Amino acid sequence: MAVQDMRKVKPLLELEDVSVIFERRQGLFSEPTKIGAVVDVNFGIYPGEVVALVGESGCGKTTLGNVVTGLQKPTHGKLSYNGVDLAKMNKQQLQEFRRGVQMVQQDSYAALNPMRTIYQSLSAPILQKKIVKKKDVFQRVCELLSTVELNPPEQFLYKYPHQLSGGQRQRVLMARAISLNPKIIVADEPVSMIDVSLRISILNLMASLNKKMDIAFIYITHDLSTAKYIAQNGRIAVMYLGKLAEIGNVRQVLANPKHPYLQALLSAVPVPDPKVAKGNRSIPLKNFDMPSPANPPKGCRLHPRCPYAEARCETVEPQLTRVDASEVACHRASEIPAWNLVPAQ
Amino acid sequence: MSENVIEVRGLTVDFPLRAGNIRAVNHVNFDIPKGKITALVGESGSGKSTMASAILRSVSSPGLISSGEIFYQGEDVLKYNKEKMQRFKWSKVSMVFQAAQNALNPVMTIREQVIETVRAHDAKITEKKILDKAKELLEYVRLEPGRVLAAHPHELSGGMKQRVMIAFSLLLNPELVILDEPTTALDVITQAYIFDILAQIHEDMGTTMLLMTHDIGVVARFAERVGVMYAGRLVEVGDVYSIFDNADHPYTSNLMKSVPSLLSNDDLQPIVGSTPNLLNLPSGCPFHPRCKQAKPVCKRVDPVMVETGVDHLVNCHIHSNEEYAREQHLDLEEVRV
Amino acid sequence: MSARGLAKRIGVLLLTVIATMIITFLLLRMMPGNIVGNLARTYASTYAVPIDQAYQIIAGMIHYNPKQPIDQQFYTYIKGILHGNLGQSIINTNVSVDQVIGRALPWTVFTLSISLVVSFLIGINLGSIMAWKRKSILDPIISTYAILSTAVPSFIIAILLLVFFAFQLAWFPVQGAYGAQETPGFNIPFMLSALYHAVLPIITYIIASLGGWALSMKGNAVNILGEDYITAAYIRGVPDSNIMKNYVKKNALLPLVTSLALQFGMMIGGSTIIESYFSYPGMGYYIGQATSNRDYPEMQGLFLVTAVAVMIANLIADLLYTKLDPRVKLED
Amino acid sequence: QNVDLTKISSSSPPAQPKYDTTDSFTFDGSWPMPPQFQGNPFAAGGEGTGTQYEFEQLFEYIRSTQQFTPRLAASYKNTATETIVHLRKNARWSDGAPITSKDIWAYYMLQHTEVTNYLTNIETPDAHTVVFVWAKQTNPFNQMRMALISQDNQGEIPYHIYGKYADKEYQLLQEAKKQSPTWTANTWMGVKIPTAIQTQMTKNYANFTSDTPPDPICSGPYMVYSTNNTDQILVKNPYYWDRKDVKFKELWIKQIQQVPAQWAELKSGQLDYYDGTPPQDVLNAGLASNPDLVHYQMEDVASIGMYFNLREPIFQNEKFRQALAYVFDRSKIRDVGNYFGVTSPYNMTGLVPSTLSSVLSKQTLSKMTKYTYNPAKATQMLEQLGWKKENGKWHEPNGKVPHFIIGANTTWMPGVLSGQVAAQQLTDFGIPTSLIAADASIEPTNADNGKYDMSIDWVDVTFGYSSPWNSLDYMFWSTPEQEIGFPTYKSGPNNGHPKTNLIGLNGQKVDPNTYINEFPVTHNAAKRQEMTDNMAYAINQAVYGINFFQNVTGAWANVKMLGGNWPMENEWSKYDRNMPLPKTGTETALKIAEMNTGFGSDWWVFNYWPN
Amino acid sequence: MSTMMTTPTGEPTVRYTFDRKLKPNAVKAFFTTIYRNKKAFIGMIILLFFLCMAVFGPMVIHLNMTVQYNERYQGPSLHHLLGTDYAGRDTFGQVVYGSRDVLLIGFFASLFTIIIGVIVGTVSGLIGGKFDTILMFITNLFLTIPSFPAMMIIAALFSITDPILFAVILSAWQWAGLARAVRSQIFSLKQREFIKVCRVMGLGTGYIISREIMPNIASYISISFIQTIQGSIVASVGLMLLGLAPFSITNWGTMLNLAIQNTGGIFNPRGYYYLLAPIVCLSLFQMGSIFFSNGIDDAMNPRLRTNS
Ligand SMILES: Nc1ncnc2c1ncn2[C@@H]1O[C@H](COP(=O)(O)OP(=O)(O)OP(=O)(O)O)[C@@H](O)[C@H]1O
Ligand SMILES: Nc1ncnc2c1ncn2[C@@H]1O[C@H](COP(=O)(O)OP(=O)(O)OP(=O)(O)O)[C@@H](O)[C@H]1O
Ligand SMILES: [Mg+2]
Ligand SMILES: [Mg+2]
Repeated sequence: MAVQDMRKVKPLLELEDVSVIFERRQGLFSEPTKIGAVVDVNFGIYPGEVVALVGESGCGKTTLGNVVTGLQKPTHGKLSYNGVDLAKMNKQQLQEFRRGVQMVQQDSYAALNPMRTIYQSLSAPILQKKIVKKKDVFQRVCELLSTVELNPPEQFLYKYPHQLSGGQRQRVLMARAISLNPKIIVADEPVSMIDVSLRISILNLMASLNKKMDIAFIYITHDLSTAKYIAQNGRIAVMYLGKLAEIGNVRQVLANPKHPYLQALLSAVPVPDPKVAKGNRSIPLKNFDMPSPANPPKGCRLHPRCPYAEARCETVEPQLTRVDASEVACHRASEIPAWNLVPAQ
Repeated sequence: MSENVIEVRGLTVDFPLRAGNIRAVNHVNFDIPKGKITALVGESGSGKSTMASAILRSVSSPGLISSGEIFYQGEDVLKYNKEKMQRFKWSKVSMVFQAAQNALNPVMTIREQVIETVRAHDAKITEKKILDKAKELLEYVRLEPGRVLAAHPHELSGGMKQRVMIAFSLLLNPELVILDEPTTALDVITQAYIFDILAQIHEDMGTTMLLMTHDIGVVARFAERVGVMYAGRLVEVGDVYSIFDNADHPYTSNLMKSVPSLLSNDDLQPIVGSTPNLLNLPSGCPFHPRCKQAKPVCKRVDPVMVETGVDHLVNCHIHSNEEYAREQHLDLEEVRV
Repeated sequence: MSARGLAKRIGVLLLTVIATMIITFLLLRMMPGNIVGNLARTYASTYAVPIDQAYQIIAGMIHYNPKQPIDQQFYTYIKGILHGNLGQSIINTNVSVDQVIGRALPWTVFTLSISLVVSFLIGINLGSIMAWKRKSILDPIISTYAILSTAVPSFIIAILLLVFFAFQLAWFPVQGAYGAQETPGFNIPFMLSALYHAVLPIITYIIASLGGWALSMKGNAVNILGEDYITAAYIRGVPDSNIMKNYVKKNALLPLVTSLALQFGMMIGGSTIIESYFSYPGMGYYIGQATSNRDYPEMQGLFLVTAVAVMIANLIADLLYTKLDPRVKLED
Repeated sequence: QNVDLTKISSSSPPAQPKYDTTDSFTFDGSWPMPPQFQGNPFAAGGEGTGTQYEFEQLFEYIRSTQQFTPRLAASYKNTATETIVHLRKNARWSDGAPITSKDIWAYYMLQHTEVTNYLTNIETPDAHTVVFVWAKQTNPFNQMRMALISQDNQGEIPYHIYGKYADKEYQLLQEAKKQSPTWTANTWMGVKIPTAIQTQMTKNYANFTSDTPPDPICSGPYMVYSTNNTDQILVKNPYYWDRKDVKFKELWIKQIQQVPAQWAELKSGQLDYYDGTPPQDVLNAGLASNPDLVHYQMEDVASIGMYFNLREPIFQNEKFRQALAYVFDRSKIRDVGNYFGVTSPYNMTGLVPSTLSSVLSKQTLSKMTKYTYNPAKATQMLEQLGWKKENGKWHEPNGKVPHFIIGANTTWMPGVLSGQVAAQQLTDFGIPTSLIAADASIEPTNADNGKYDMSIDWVDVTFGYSSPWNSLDYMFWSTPEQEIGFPTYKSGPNNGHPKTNLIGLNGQKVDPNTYINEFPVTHNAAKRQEMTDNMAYAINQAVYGINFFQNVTGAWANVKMLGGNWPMENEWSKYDRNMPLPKTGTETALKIAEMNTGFGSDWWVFNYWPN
Repeated sequence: MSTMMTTPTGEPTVRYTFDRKLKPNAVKAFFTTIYRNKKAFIGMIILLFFLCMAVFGPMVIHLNMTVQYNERYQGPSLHHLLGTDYAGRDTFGQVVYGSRDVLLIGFFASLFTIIIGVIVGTVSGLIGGKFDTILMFITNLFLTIPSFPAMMIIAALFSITDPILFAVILSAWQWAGLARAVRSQIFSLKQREFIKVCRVMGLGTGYIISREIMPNIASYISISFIQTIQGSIVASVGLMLLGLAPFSITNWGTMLNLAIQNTGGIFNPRGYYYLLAPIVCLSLFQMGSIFFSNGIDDAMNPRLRTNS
């Protein structure tokens, strides 16, 4: 589905002005410091789409993912699923939300109970949520394993997590995530801990689940190459210090990145081609250290690092506005020089 | 051919475990040419770090170097006595560790550790001299020397610690700096930044560097020469361009093809199968179960390194011709298919 | 820890102390055993007086009226504490509980600090050697010893020491804190005598705790040895002795220093059993005495000191940890 | 012959005695731990073992010989209603002040001892004369008078220090007399003290006991030199009237709390003297490893036994109690409880078993039931009561299997060991019984409150002077009464005292309360004999408990450190230095009894002569 | 929603059959690991030995407690394996009979301690907040209030007649430390990713506790269990000496006390057997516990258990 089409469909899950603010006490008699991990995010997820959420470490991706899965209650703002506010759901709607939104974590070892076999880990939710009859659970678990290409399934049933390779464990996580027939899966850096040679196969698996089961994916990463790979027809959302900086169709956004931060991010990505990579390319940022989220800069959060910053950037916070095909939160979006994936030699 | 800082010959490192023996490095021959940046790529567990630590004779227990030689200036480092080794370490070859976060003693300040390190090699040098040098280097890696020296490691961010480690590695002007995945735990932008600094150092000082990584992009950007490791073996070595453009080993070429890139939009093909279990390696060429071009001989016989181009070596039966087969006493039939 | 956090901790601490005080007070009054009755029995048989007469005499002798309502008793007790005195001993006319504690505490602290420091120092050194030289025979020897010493309850150690070194060989006095012929004070004979009398109790404590220190130190040190910074230091060419001193020991010691503080706090109450076996006039000894006499104020005072010591030790342990380990920043 | 008080008080006392380890006599004892230790012997805790060396009495009474030796008294005279005591004129307190009749008077003002229940007044006509004025309603016979007087330690309250409390007490007594002028039995000086005055008296007494000098002011041969929690050193009292006869420069008392530690010290020659008889193996080990030790056995005036709890309906049946008396193999209990102990064929009589033959008439003795070990007889008696034995267990007539609990005091090992064997014997006989050995701070109270079915204690004992009356007074009017849990009178002259069904020799009812009240004031010896015979007979019959065995205690001497003139010295090797129990009443028995400091003897202090 | 005829992705079904042989046997694996761990194995043998002694010993051995004074303090012989006591009774028989009470009390005290400690710790750790604060405050009180008078009171209020009650009293003051330890374990487990997933999947708290958390603290609990047995046994000896429980002459603690206190066991070399028998038994049992608990962690942790 193209972005344009989606406007007509109602989003499956919607975030309205969502903020998550952590409080941490520190220092002598001081007020607790407030960390805005996610600030005023508006964002919708449409059925069956793939959204890549990218940004530097600590910008709030995981927190945003946790909001979507319901693990983290937003400090402000509202999250609705199927048009119903999460805070106001009745028991049945809540059940449906719990089943509808699943997650896949980065560390596949930590995400599986080390004391339980794969069969135990996979059968429990099915049994608890009564997805199939009790006698069919075994069959179902085998099917799930086969779906995530762990064949023959019988070989994996009674293994403990440590007895599987990272790639296999990641597949088990996928199997668990789809076991409740979800509508959305939040995948938080699912491949960053997997060996390069195996990453693609996991990404391909996700893509196939997306296509065959029509599950929407939120793919959280800081690796733009994989983001681009998996969200080929979907959208990309770029976060910076808790806020969305740019969002739009992957092809269009990457072909023509508007936000200076995204441009910097793209410049930093090493391209696996020595001919391109060796072209000495500097990162268009004034400063390399991310400011602390505890006291983010006033105005545009990027301004101390942004080479294009001007006076108003220091005071006025830019809002997401449509520029060409994407939405960008930058005052000077239309003035910033175009940026190309292949640097001009 | 240019001069080599280190020449590794037939290096084998074993980890005898209760469950069996792990041969983490298997008869590796490898040169590190002076003044160049050489990269070693390979999946996790392929033996990169073990090789690095073997060069410094600091394989973690229960590992032991079972055979091989490591030549530095024509002398075998493995035969050095304790004192000589002590002098060799860090002043000739230094290292930036894979887990730089944990490479500093948490209860000592950076300053104390700097002084301790230098003093370990030269007891007479004055503290001022040491600190001057340290300050210079810290500035070089774009840190505030005053603040950093007084800090305990936990007060620094990951990127800062990594830069401190880089400064550390240059303290004694070593001939070779081994960089063991210096940026794995870091962000893209920080990573780019660190490599920027490293490139600068390389340019300014001409320091020889050996980079261990599994990030193909980084290799493309930074390295001049590339070695590819698989299951403890060095399977291919060559110039960075030739490795990327016409890799001779199926593993290398598959690897190159399975890396997503911002530049391409193709669907990628993963390398089939799973990573080898070092405790239970397949016979013959360890890659053969995953290799589409495998011949019968691959199942049976371990290939040997052959030269396929200028300064390009590969360890694969694909390139074995009749002459090779004869030399190795192989059945021609097997080799041909 | 921030001052705010500290204040909060101290607040909770005070609350715990108060609650402990109240509960201990009530508990003690509920203890079976009738103080007047017990004394009267003894009195009646010693002075050959009819028992009811003995009751009356005893009631007049002691500073305790069992018929006084408990709330009034508590009120008096609290009032006393607010004025900094812990009350009068019931059994012992004219002796305040403060005096008893003032007498007992120094002895306990004396044996305790020596034995803790000695066992700690030996223990950590043994432990780090065990970790460093994993293959040496030291490891199995000390491990076996440590397990044995934890397996044998400490009072058995006391008994065995007493039987062999005091009863059989008579190398050490069987009991007491110093010889009667010495005048307590800062004079050499007295101090030597005190030291001589403390030998067996101290050895008991040392034997009982040495193995534990060594084992935990070894455990910590082995973990530390696996840390990357040890390898890193080794590669940097830092000499082994420095690694041992500045890396292994320093890091492995941190958690132990806190347990040292905790131990100290917990043992301020003294070991009733061990001090009784040696008739060593420390806190534990007096706790035993006061308990068997049901001397409520004295028990209260002794238990209060013990509880407060435990809590302060906890606090100090935490503070010490933050102080020693630059990584730790305590919250709340 | 008035003593010139001014002369004495002006003469400066000699310098503080110097501490000297030669001629020191070391033994074990106890006293309150510092800081509890203080100088007022009546403050709780007292002075401990040192008391008998620090304070002098009017008369010293030796329990086993029943003799009175004048000490502070120089002479005495009994008239019909008075006992007149003349004090020694050279007696002085350790601070130099003379000891006068006022001091004795002060003692009785502040100490309401047993003798005061028989008095109406104490008078001090001059500085050296004390007159005990007996109440005419309770005027004891002479021997009794002396016994009552001699059990008190009169030289303990110096009037020049505590006079104000004695005067105050006197004044309160006078007021009380005014308010209730009629004579009342069993009260202090025959005066019933009104509650308001009693309160004031209590307060006065509390003030007195709070008035504590750091060390006691002594009237006896020794005074305190130093005290810590394990050692106390006493040195000669320089003012003691008989100081030339005091043999040791100092007494060194060790407080050794662990019993095995006491033995260890004795064995290793650290103690010159020790009283108590350890188990046979300890004794043998001690004698074997230290050739200088000699152990003298002597009869204790107490037995180890147990009382039945009459509050339990099952024990209210006398026949059942009698049956139980045949169940115990007392010699086996004795073997474990105290190997040297002596069992008696009779059971509990209220009197010390070894004195039975001298105190009771032959006739009575022959009539008394003997309870020797006889399970068959017990079985027969129980079956007569309707009990049945099934599967090795006895069932009550109602079919229940009783389970008994015996209480014992943990700190008293001979009691625990005896109790354990007794429980085992009952269990083996078919009545399941367990022993609860409870802490000293709980067990007596529990026993007094009837928490156990049986409780182990001293039985058939005399504290103080040896007299059947004393034993029975203790049994019926003191703690045993509570342990047995007799029903009591709720009103009348015997209010609060036990109500019993004792049957005398001729089937007549006998009442212990009457006995206790009347015995001391019965001047006819034959009448007293008859009363005692009846009581002993009745109590033996009633089986209020079991007398396991009469205790035998010992006196140990380190004959190398001390020297000369020992009893049975020539028989040491014959008996391997563990001297046998001498025959009751013999010269040797008396000599040995005198050696036992546990009985308040000063023998060592005066009669020992160094090598 | 899904039928059995298609996989979640809509592909045709393959029927999978359950094969019992593939399912690993956790119990067998547990013992195999213990067997492989030398120390733990020795520990297990020691504990089993004592267990057999307690269970079958009194059935096999007849103990005659009649006083035989002339046979006291005999050395070991065929008739008396460990010699005799101060009253001529068989020491070995007493040790065997004593083991039953000692172990029973230790076992139950430990059981109750574990039950209370785990419940309080789990509830406190899972619910957190004010509830946790209050529970922990109470727990801390139990740690600071002297146990000794408290135990005396409890013992006086309920007269101890059977080992179970004795055990209850012993555990009353032992659970607090355990509760704190469990709580901190729960705290850290709560943050673990696999628990988070359960919450996302909407699995109930009951399920999370019983199936996800418990297996992870099971080995800790087992180790504590064994260690509490140790502690309880030592404490029970103390309580019995205080007279808070029926005096059992065969209790190891009582034997020890008798040997030292008033029977001359320590003064008679032949009495050393009587003195040492309970000491050796207590120490051996403790050592067995320590060894065995060392191995439990290995054996309960699949990672260490199945080292492949
Ligand atoms: N529980 C928490 N309490 C306090 N601060 C938190 C908490 N969780 C996250 N934060 C802070 O919120 C910010 C965003 O964290 P988050 O984990 O969402 O980042 P991220 O983008 O996922 O980073 P990464 O790429 O490293 O995973 C960070 O500054 C982090 O320190
Ligand atoms: N201390 C050790 N004990 C046992 N095995 C070890 C040890 N160190 C390394 N190995 C084994 O040696 C093999 C090679 O490890 P090495 O760390 O050299 O790989 P690597 O290529 O550096 O991997 P990565 O990319 O994950 O750093 C691995 O299979 C590892 O399991
Ligand atoms: Mg994250
Ligand atoms: Mg590595």
